[in-house]
Amino acid sequence: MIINTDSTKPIYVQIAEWLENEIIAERFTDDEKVYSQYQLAELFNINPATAAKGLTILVEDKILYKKRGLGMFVAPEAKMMILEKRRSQTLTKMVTDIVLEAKRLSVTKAELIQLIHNCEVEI
Amino acid sequence: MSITTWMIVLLGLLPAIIGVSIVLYLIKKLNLKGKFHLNKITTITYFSLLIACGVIYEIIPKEPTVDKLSNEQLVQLQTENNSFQKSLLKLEENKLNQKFLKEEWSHEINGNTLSLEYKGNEIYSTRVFVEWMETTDQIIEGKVYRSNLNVYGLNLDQKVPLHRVEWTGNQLVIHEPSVQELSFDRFSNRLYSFNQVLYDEEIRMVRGQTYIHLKVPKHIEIVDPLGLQMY
Amino acid sequence: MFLSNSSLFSVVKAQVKYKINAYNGLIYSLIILQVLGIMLGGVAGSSGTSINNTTISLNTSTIDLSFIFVSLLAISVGNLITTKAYRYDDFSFVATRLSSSIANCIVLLIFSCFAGVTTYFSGYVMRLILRVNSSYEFVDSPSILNDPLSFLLTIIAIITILWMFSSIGYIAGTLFQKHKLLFFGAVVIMVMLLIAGTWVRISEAIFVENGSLLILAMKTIVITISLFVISTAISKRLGVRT
Amino acid sequence: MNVIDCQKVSKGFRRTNALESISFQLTDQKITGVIGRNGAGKTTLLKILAGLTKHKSGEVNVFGKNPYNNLMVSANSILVDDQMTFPDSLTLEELLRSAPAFYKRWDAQLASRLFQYFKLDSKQQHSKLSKGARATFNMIFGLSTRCELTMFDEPTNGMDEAVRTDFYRALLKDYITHPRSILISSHHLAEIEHLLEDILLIHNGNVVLHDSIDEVKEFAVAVQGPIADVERWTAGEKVFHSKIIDGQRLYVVVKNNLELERARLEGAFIQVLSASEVCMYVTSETKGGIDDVFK
Repeated sequence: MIINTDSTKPIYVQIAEWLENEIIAERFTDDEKVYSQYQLAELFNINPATAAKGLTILVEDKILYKKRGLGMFVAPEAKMMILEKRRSQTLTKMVTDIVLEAKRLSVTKAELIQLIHNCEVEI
Repeated sequence: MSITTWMIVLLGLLPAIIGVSIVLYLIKKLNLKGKFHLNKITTITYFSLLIACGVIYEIIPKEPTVDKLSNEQLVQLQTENNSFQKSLLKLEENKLNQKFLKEEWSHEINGNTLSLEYKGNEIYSTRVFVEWMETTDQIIEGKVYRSNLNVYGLNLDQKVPLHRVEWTGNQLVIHEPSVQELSFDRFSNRLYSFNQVLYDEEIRMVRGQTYIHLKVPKHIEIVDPLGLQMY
Repeated sequence: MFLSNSSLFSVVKAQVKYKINAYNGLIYSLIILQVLGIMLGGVAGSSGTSINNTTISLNTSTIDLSFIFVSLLAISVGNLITTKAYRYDDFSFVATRLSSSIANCIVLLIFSCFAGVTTYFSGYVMRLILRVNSSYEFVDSPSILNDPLSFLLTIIAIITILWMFSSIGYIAGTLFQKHKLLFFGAVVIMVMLLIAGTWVRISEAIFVENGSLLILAMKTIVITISLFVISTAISKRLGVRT
Repeated sequence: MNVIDCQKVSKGFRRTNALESISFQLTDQKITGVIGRNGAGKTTLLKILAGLTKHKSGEVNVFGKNPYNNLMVSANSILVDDQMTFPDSLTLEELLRSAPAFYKRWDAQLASRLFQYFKLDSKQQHSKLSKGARATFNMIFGLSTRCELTMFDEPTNGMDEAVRTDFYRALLKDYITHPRSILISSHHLAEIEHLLEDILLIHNGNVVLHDSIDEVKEFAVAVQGPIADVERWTAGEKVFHSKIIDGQRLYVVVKNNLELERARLEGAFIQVLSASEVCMYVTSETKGGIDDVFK
């Protein structure tokens, strides 16, 4: 992956996403050590502090855990958590779009809920 | 301040300004071309060459053709000259420094006149002292002296020829030596620029003179058109 | 954070070493001027007299011309190393204006020593050449061994005077760098003094009324050091790479 | 201790004020980009920090000392710029060899490796180098000093694309193995953005922004929509840039805030900007930019 500095996403988000993809692809398995901030910096030609930020996001999301003095490790069930996260995020985003569209088309909240109900029944 | 003064100052400074600019130009030209190692080698070579010259010069055998005297020695010579002349004036023959004696003769003349003649330009380089003798014979005794001759500390007693004294009948002719040139080279480790400033004023010359001491019988008359006679 | 602590001494030492390496191309100027001095000059004093129809002339050869040339070089070099390019060079490495000035002062002293000794010994090249070439009679001159004290004092005097000349060039250059008007002002004052005769009196007081080379050397050293101190004080406020 | 501490630093040249009132602190071992337009005062600031020029007022502390004429600061800092000169009497090789006497932490191995990699001629003189080669040599020199405060002023001027890339890579790798405070000035942020941790944005002799690169990126956003709507959404906000597109739609760059999220819900087209775009808009002189000229 080449880091795209012109992308709307900050570099550290791109780093975090790349690591998540690696975990999903099972290139890192549970409790395995992942790249350090310096290795990431070298790998992507970025500032180590930026790389560290990317790692921190994943630690905050409990996808990685820190072992003092040893580095970052993939948390058990990390892959599941990532998939879960992405799923919820994607869904939220879709719902937002639906709500926005509904607003533009002057569809009320009740009507929208009704639509969802109908959909569910059909499926 | 007049314009001329300014012009003089400017003209005076001109050589210095030209000198400095030439040197500056040289430095700029040469300094930039240098290569470190070459420069180092050049420096060492040049330095050792100069020192070698110094050493070679100092160790090669030197046989000075002319003695160089020190200041004290020159003062000594001058004193000798002075006291010689004093003694001669008083005609105290026993006190005369015999190392100045160059010639001694006696001559018999006919008649009662003795004429003195000088052939040359520097009449005053010779002085004739006459001592009157209580005698009736016709013999004239003469002694030729020359006092210490030292120029710039060089002992030139042997280099500068003596006057030639010659009798033709009753005439004593003093011939000046023929024209000749003597040139010397010397070095000074002192800077000439400092010389006037710092080093003691040297006695630079001890000009020796030729003295002719004549013992003449009383009845003889001396014809001296040039005024060589002193006493 | 690791901060290395450099002492002024070590920085000056490094700068001196570096400057000597950097400016050692000056050797060519020195050689040219000394050779020129030997070729053109030599005879500094010639005296003649005549006794008994014998003309006697004595030519005294000294190293004066080389010395004058090298003095000009000293002024020029002192001036040159104050120029912008040379100052910039200093600050590509570790330097403060103080260390840079001290280093310049020392470098000029070292160069003066070298120039002084070579100028003195260039006289011996002249001696050898004249000894071989001279058609005249050769009068022996005092050598180092005859008069070691005079040798030593003369060399010291030459070195200190060269150093002083370089410091004159240095302060002139510094004034010029500081402000061009300042430089011209100094020149005008000098010329005024020259015209008024005060300058001659001052230099007489300094250089003539000595009596010994040692006192001359001492005075020269004091003047040189004060000139360098003034230059340093002036250059302290001089910007680099502005 | 802060590596750099500037308090209301000003510096003027003759009539213009190169620096008006610069205040910022730099903490340990970061790569900071000094960004600004031409003439913003970047070079002057770096020269003051390196102790080459004296500031007029305010207080500058580098390693806790006033850098002007300070030996300790000089020994621990280096400014690499295109005004760097070396004597012509020394070859490049000799220059590199004289450096360790000055810089205690000089890495001769790094210097000679980089020297060989960039194929510089060791017998060459510094002033005879082409502009790019000179910049490369200066960069090698600057990196090898391993100074605690290493400053590059427009280091890639004259370098070709490949060398630039290599240079930034070399800088980063050396920084990872030997962390130290590095300041890089550039008016071309996009090129160095990925290297930076912080950005110091200077405009007209003042510090406009001093933040981490990601904060800078989020500092401003572009909002686009019908003129009336956009004006309503961005009322009271600081507008850095605005232009009207095809007579009906307005494009503005404003300071980012949470209320814009509501605007998005109302149908605003909100665009995230890159860091260099943010810097450009924040430091632009006119709101309309070049388009104003063609009105």
